[in-house]
Amino acid sequence: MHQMHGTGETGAVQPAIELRGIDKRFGAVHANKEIDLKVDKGTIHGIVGENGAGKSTLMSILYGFYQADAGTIHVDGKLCEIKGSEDAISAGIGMVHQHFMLVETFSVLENVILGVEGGAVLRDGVDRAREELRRLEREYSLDIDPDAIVGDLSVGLQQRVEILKALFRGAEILILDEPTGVLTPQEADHLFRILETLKEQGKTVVLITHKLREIMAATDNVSVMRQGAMVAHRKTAETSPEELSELMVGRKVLLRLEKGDANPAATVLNVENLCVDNAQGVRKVKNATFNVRAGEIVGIAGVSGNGQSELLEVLGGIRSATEGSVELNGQDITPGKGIDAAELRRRGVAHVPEDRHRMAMVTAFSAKEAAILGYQDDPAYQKSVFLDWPAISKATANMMAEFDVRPDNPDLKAANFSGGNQQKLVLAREIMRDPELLLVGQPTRGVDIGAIEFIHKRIVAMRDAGKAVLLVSVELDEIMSLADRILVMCDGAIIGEVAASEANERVLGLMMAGVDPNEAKAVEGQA
Amino acid sequence: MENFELVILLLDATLRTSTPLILAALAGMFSERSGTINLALEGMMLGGAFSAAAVAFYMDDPWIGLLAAIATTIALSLLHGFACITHKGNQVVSGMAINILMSGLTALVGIALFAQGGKTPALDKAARFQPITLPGAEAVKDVPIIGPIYFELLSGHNILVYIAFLAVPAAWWVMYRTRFGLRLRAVGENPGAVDTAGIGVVAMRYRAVICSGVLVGMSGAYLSTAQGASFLQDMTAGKGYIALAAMVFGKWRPFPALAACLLFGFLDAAATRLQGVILPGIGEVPVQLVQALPYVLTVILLAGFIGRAIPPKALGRPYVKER
Amino acid sequence: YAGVASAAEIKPAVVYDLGGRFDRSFNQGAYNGAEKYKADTGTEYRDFEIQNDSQREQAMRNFARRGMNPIVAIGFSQASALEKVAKEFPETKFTIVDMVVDLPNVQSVVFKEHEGSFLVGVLAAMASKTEKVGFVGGMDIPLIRKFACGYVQGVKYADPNAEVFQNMTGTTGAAWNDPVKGGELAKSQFDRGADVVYHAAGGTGVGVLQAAADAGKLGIGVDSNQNALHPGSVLTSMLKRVDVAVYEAFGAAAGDSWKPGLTILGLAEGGVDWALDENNEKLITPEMKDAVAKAKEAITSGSLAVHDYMSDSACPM
Amino acid sequence: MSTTVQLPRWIDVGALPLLNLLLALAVSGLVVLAIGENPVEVVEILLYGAFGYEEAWGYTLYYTTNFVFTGLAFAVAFHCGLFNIGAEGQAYVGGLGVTLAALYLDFLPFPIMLVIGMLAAMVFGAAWAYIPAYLQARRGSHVVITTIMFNFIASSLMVYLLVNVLRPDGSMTPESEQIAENLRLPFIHDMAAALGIEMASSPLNLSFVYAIVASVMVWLFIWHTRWGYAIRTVGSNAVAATYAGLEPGRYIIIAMMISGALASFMALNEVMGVQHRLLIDFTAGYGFVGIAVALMGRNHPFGIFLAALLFGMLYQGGAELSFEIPTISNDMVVVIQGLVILFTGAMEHMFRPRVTKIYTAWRLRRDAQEAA
Ligand SMILES: Nc1ncnc2c1ncn2[C@@H]1O[C@H](COP(=O)(O)OP(=O)(O)OP(=O)(O)O)[C@@H](O)[C@H]1O
Ligand SMILES: Nc1ncnc2c1ncn2[C@@H]1O[C@H](COP(=O)(O)OP(=O)(O)OP(=O)(O)O)[C@@H](O)[C@H]1O
Ligand SMILES: [Mg+2]
Ligand SMILES: [Mg+2]
Repeated sequence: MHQMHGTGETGAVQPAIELRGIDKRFGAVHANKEIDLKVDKGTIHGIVGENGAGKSTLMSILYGFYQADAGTIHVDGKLCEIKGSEDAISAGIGMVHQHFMLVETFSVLENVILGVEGGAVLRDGVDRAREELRRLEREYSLDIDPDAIVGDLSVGLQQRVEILKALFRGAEILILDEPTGVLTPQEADHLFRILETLKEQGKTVVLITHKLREIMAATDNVSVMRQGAMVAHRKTAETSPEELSELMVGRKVLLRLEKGDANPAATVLNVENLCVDNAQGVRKVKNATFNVRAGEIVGIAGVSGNGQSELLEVLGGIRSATEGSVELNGQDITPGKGIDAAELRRRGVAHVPEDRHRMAMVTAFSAKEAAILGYQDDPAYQKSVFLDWPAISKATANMMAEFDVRPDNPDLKAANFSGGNQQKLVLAREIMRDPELLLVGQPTRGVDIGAIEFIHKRIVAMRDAGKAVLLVSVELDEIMSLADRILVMCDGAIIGEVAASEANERVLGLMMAGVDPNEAKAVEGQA
Repeated sequence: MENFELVILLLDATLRTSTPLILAALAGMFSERSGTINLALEGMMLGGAFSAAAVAFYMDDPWIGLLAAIATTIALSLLHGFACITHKGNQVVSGMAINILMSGLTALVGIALFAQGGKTPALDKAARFQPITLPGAEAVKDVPIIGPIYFELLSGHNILVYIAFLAVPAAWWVMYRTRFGLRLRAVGENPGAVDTAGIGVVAMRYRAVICSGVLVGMSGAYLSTAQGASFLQDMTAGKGYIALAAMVFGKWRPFPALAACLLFGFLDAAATRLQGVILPGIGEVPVQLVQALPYVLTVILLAGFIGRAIPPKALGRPYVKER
Repeated sequence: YAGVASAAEIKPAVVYDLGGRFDRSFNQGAYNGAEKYKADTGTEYRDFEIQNDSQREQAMRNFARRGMNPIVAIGFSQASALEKVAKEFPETKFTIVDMVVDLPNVQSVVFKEHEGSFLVGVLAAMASKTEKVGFVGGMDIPLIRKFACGYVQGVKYADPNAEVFQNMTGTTGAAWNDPVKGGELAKSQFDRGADVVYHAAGGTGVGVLQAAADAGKLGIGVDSNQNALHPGSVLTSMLKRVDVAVYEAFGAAAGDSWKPGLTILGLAEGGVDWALDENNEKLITPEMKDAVAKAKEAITSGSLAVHDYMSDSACPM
Repeated sequence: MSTTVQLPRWIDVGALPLLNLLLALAVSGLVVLAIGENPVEVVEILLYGAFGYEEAWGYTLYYTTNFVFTGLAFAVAFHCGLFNIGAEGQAYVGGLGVTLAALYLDFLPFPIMLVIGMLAAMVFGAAWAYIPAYLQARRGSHVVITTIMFNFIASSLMVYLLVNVLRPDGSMTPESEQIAENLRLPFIHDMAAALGIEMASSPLNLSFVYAIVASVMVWLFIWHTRWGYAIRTVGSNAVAATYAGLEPGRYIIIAMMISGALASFMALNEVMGVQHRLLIDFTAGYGFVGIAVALMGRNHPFGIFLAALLFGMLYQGGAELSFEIPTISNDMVVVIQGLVILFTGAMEHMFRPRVTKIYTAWRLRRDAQEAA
């Protein structure tokens, strides 16, 4: 399995980075297993892997953010002891983290000079830094106002600040951890052009992503990680998306789930001109109008951060609608006045939220306590004014059996279950209520392959039982294999609908970038 | 003219009463801007006041007393840091613990050393900070308006008063114009950013609480060796909390915090003078109302009715990298 | 011989008020009395400094339960606690200073503070060069207004044109133990022109006298002889002989002459007085000495009546 | 695969807190040594003072009563993720409620007054907790700071009322009138006497029974009702609570009001039970002891009861101590209290990694042996 097509075969070039036997555990999680990696100077090197494969961990070790339990790091052929980010920086390594490491209340300039102020008094360094920043901006066309407050900038611009930070520190090696997750395709294209320029200047780039498209388009070499291990190295030119995806998941990927045709019946969910503002008053969902019928799965695709989360949360009753209406089986259930998550559940809306840890469970609870979250008022769980723990235990055991949750111990702390088993427990809790409408967000995020298949099957089973399902996922594959109809969201608006049969990645990708559906299909037609 | 005099005198007293608040509020600011809640100001102030009085008594020198106070409060800051930064303990709990501990310990040690019911013996002149007459104060004493302002109000305080007022621009400068300040503010907003910039978060936070200790030590020493002449059990009587309130009221910034301290100091000075006094036309003002005003105002501010007080983002959260 | 025997039998106890035995004032007076009794007779005694109000009762009960007898409670705040405990232990003798508790096993000792205050008022007025003098009270209660009222009368007696500034420190027990505030108040009075300040503020007064010494003005002590605190800066002290009260209570109990009921100690009884010693002799001119002696004579003989604030809750001045 | 194992319950809630407590007591012993006294003697006196004679028991349990209430008050708020530092003020204002009811409704018969007194305390205490709760829930003002402020505000308010309103004419002490006989909680020794049992007189009164009942009720409420479940959900994960249809603000307010009501029961003990009048500062820091008690008792009523007993013992024994050894005042107890909060609260994680490591090593070896 471990076919090491060492990039070292190219021989002459000294690798910019070489990792040997890097091993890292977080408590029970074995995040990196004896990883070897060589990155050639002056190349763009991709690292792919599924969620939780250990990509970020590996790169954070290289950057000195985490300490490896074992293994060595070599930079430019020299053994380099990286005890903290300080050492990494002085070894010429810069990193743009998946979650930006910026001080939002600071200006761009302050963020850039943090740690390299150039003197105990700021004034001395600031002017020089401003000069240097201007040069970098010109050189890499990274336009930005150095005095803008970072918190006011868009994510795309914030990312630019991160890149500037690294360059300012004289980074020769730049690591970018999932830089495109929050970008529109256009912004991503711009980023790739910048990376190209960096490469021309002789810098080395490590690009982490799990989007194969980006790997194929931007990198020279690619390494694949799976469940904490490095499973393969390839020259990008000599591989294909199919091979990479197979390597990523460890077997041939079923691009289509085996499922029958949908038999849509009456409309269950009807959403009319729905608008949602967040706490800051920014409109996150704009005039969403769509419906979901009984017996179908409607998927919502989009780059993360384009309003899908807010849409799901408002339908689940976690947020209030600002404008517009929502109907369930013809009855008004617009979340807000008097209609909250509890009321929606009573009316038959089940909700598997996107973020398991943040929302779907209380990790400090035992499994049985987690198993009644949201249904704590259910009379079946009450005995006079008290909670009926024996009954709850039994119900939990039932869920665990039905959804194959392991270990099947209702008294175990929720935190002690693996991610996939936690997710199965959440699904069991929501699905076994036999709801009218199932809202599911990112059902397989950070879940192992076996569980993914199981979860997908259960969702399809719901549909086949004549229930309405609304699925939000940023994984196009998941959307395309599960959904019967696909809505695409961009910048808070639903910009179009595609039948699953007509959908392909290119069309969806263009639409996710905000291209009008008809135009997108036309472009596709030309191609 | 009579009223002018009275106002000058009241302001004069305000300077004296707000001095310990200013020092302690700045202390709180250094700690909290770096992300460590410092409820322990009260206890540290008490510890500082005790050490200053006890050492000044033995050594007959207020400066050595001041050093002892600062050493004590730095030690307490390190204890707070050890609990909150190193062991990632709850910062509120640690602060309360230090307050309670010091309330008991100062009295206990005081009794053991001096057997005077927790007091320290009265300090004579040489062991206390004495008033300083500013140059030319005597000369302008009798000039109208300027005379009272310069002679009564500005001159004639002890050195710690002047230090406290100079500490404000100094703190501002350190906070906003130096590398140390930049890093300190950054570590209170997003320790991750500081860490990835190659700066140690833990060390940075320790430095911040040490700064906090230095300042609050001076504030304690002021109480027992400058304003007062001995240590008394629980002599801070909530001043640490008022300073905390002033810091919150000043939105964690030096100059607004100074303004809040002056306001609270003024209320205190006024309340002292109003006790049992019947004001013509108004009758007796309930002093308790004036005394409660700082707290009431702070609550109103916190409730967001007079602007928003936005604390540093990482305040109260220990820096945890690996779960 | 009999005296020694019975003296050895008593197990006296003292419960001080907030401020404690070293407040250099009121409570310390009691401490001095007890210490003197111990030195004179060799009788050991127990004492307790309360830290908060709820401890009073427990302290007295604890003493009573251990068979301490007599138990002397210092300060008016002890009254309600003492009332309760005295009922529980009818065999134990209780003496309370500064308050009246009407029970068959309680002796109440109160002083004519207004008379003593009158005398120091006379001295204050005569020592003042600005014709402005001050008064700093502890807790704002009738008892302290009684001090103030006597003092004002004395000042006006000596100098009808003199002005008296009056401030109280607070309304709770904490006002007895806040020298910093006391100092602040004294300073504010000096700033307004006063050059002699009299305090009746227990521990708080330490700050008043300190402020006077710092500012080169004169302070007047209270309860104990405080002249030695800042020699040359304390004009005199209004003596309230709590020490005598305690000493007498111990002695009476030992000699079986202890009687319940009310004891009022004024100038005539030697219960209040003014202090003259080597620390302040330079401050007291012969004229002052004469004037105060004359006033004292007049009061003891009854020809000069000092108004007692507590008799009608009002001060004529 | 995993290098660490979950600690068993007995270590987690038993051995670890005990270790921290022992450390706190050891440091207290060092303090005693440092001031030149003998820790063994101190412990002996403490124990004698707390349990050595019949009356001492009464006092110990009387203090315990206060600490159970303030400990429970802290714990209930804590389960909702809130640090209620305001038990002191809430109890103080609760005392006002009892006193007002007692002074103005003294014509009512005893059994009704028992209930009314309790209700008055609860309403006042809960109302005082309501404002910080509301500000936290609806305006995001941090409850730690606001409750601290409210302690001071309560103190000023009560001084004002006691000095200007409640003090009877002619009285010098700022305290209210005595409350009527029919309003006083019966002393346990009187109740025992009525049953023909002779007991030493002590301030222990009916409210001790309330404390036990309250402990059981809090236990039932927190772990066996859906409201308790809701409070714990909000406390551990407010986002998840919203997801579950539990509006966090609502439960924050409920938890804080229950907390305030529990704190006010302390006033019941003090005002209706022991002092029979409203005294200045009658709360005497008991509210802060509640923090130590709750942290030590791991916010579980049973643990709280044990911790409260420990502190009751320290308080009563400490009073004895200051009678016996003049250099050791009651402040020793305050020092111990501070150290207990420091070690069992702020530094609770200090030993955990090490203990986990040791336990894991032991487990792995045992597992290996079993496998072999
Ligand atoms: N700080 C941490 N503490 C504990 N566990 C962690 C930590 N960071 C990551 N993990 C765990 O380590 C494993 C690898 O995580 P990592 O973030 O490296 O994955 P990734 O490949 O970057 O995934 P993604 O695509 O989601 O970013 C996961 O199981 C994760 O839960
Ligand atoms: N990673 C880095 N890359 C480049 N220069 C750095 C880096 N870290 C620090 N410096 C520079 O090295 C010098 C010393 O930095 P250092 O972090 O040791 O500061 P310091 O002595 O701890 O001072 P202070 O505590 O005031 O920040 C400074 O001029 C700083 O700007
Ligand atoms: Mg990652
Ligand atoms: Mg540095």
